[in-house]
Amino acid sequence: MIKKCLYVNRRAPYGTSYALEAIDVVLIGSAFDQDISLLFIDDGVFQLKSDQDTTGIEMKNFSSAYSAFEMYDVEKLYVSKEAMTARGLKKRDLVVDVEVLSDNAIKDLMDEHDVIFSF
Amino acid sequence: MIKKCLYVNRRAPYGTSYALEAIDVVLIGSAFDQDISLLFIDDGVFQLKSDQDTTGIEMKNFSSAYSAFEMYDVEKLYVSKEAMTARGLKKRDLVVDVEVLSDNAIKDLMDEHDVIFSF
Amino acid sequence: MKFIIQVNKGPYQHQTADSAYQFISAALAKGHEVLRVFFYHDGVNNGTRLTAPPQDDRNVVHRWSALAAEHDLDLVICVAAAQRRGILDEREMNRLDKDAHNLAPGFRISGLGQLIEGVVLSDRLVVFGD
Amino acid sequence: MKFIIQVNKGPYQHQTADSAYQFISAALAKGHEVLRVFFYHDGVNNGTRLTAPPQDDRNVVHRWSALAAEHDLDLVICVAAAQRRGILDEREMNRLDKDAHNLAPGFRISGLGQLIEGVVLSDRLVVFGD
Amino acid sequence: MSILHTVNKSPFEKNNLESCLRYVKSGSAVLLIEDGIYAALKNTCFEKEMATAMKEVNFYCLAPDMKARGFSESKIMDGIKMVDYAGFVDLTIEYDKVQAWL
Amino acid sequence: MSILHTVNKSPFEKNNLESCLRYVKSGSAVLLIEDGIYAALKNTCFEKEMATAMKEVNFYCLAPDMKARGFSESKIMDGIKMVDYAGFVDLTIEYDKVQAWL
Repeated sequence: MIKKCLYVNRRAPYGTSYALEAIDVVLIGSAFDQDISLLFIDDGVFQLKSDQDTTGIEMKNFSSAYSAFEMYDVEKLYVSKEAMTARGLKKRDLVVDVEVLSDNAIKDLMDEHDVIFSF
Repeated sequence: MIKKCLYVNRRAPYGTSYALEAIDVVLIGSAFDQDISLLFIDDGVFQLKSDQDTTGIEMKNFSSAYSAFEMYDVEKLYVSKEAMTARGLKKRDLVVDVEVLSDNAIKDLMDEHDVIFSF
Repeated sequence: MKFIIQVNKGPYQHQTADSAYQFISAALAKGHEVLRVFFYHDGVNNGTRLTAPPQDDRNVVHRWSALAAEHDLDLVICVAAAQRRGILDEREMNRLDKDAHNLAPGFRISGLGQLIEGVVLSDRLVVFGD
Repeated sequence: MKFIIQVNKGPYQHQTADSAYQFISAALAKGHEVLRVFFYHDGVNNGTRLTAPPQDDRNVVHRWSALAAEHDLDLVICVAAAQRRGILDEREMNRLDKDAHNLAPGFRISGLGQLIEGVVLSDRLVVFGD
Repeated sequence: MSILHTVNKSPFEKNNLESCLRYVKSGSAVLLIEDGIYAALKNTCFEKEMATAMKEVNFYCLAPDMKARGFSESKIMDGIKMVDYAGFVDLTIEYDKVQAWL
Repeated sequence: MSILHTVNKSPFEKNNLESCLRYVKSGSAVLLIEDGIYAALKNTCFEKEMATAMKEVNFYCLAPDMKARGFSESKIMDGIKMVDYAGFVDLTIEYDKVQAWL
């Protein structure tokens, strides 16, 4: 049985490990042949910022994972336009190609999924 | 050596255990003959709400501790007027007698203490 | 109705484990099925039998073990999250060359696949966390 | 300058333990004294030797133990917080009638008085948490 | 498909409620639990925002969490329904899925 | 006595910075660490509030946390000074005490 799964990412990377541990769930989920979409709203958009360099805090830099998603057939990545704007981010600041949606369109996205994972 | 210690409580009770575990620190601190003041700002003012009844969530109700502070010579309890107002609380809603201070007066309170504990 | 429950925080510091426990108890009392409880992130700390809370407080870990025994509940600790945080059963202890284990009765350690599989097989995912 | 450091969160879930470690390393490198590191709330979870993080990540617990060995650091786990969360040394194990202990090398378990005393004897309290 | 949104953080402390209200659809529901219950109180600085949201969305509040924090039903805004844990379970079934704003 | 205030949470997520700025005195300092560094960015919805606060208060930002999150010094508002962990230590000594807004 295939379910439409939406992974909602709302937190910044490194301050907490939610972003890192969400990636593990997404990769495992892809192995189960589920229909997977990733949504980045609120501070979750910061996860996709390019040029992350964790040398100075000695934590694992996991930002390359987002570009690797494609190899796992995880190809639907959405970010909130309003969240980007509030944080001064442009699409070119992100490490991976994403579809930018308005918050209104995101309401529909949440609506049409069967299950919502929250990170 | 006596230090002026300010315990700053900013969190609501039960959602997290910071309020509960702060009480332990205050009681131990009182045994060390330090000059202790307690400050309740932000959601910390909710700690002092009267009529707490935790039967339905099966957690320990620790709100009686605030009235017991006096026995430990912990007598300086301050709350933010602005925090109370934003949360619709009046002095008569609180479980213990406190001094209500304006946020401006609280700036001075923080200023004159030697050490600030954050909960 | 079939539920899968995800728990993201350890005992005592956040209400997470308490809320999840009360929700699950209510669901079982109503005759629903709880297919699995999946402990992720700091939630794996719910599975240590070494806790000893004060006598006048609830014992979060014992309560999980008792609920599992009574209702044959499947309490699954995520292995990757557990390794980072030091929650081990005897098998993990041997595999990782550690000298002690601390998993509480009624819990088992397994992979994230158990979460995904549980979501596929259930009607509702309910997440508790911070 | 004499510091006492308070750590309120466990390893991995929050940056807390990482920030505290980096701050303490920098303070020691500058020749300051770190009188004590006091682990409170979920911070007590920094003191379990049963963690086994992935090879490509830092080992938060080992790093504390190594720093303690190198600089004779006093790493104190709050006993009341530790009992709630399942962090034990051999003495606590016997006292509480448990069958295993998990305290990492370089840590010791003691009371909240160690925090207050440390604050009285230090020039600065710096708190790391969530 | 309808969504039951759960909010467990105080609106004074975190942005969870604010985010939730930004994405909630007319006909869906919001259940306030744990520290989230503070959003249901009368006379707070969020009362107006809540009143506006209540025109389109069904609001529920977990009574055991409300009582633990010292508030009785009389302190809750009109139109917010109180439920116990059994009612929480019912809501997760009544709506098609649950979205937790953590 | 002067205070070094530390803020470790994103202003978009939690009220820590807002609370801190409500209580910070002229001549004191605010150090942004961990997810708190996002408050230092140019072109965000907090830029104006930060600019006002900077007239009275010294702002610092922890460079290793900034770099970890993908931002270089050019993205930071003018007037906010970057420090490393050694600089963090110096600041705790320069000011009389530290208040952590957690």
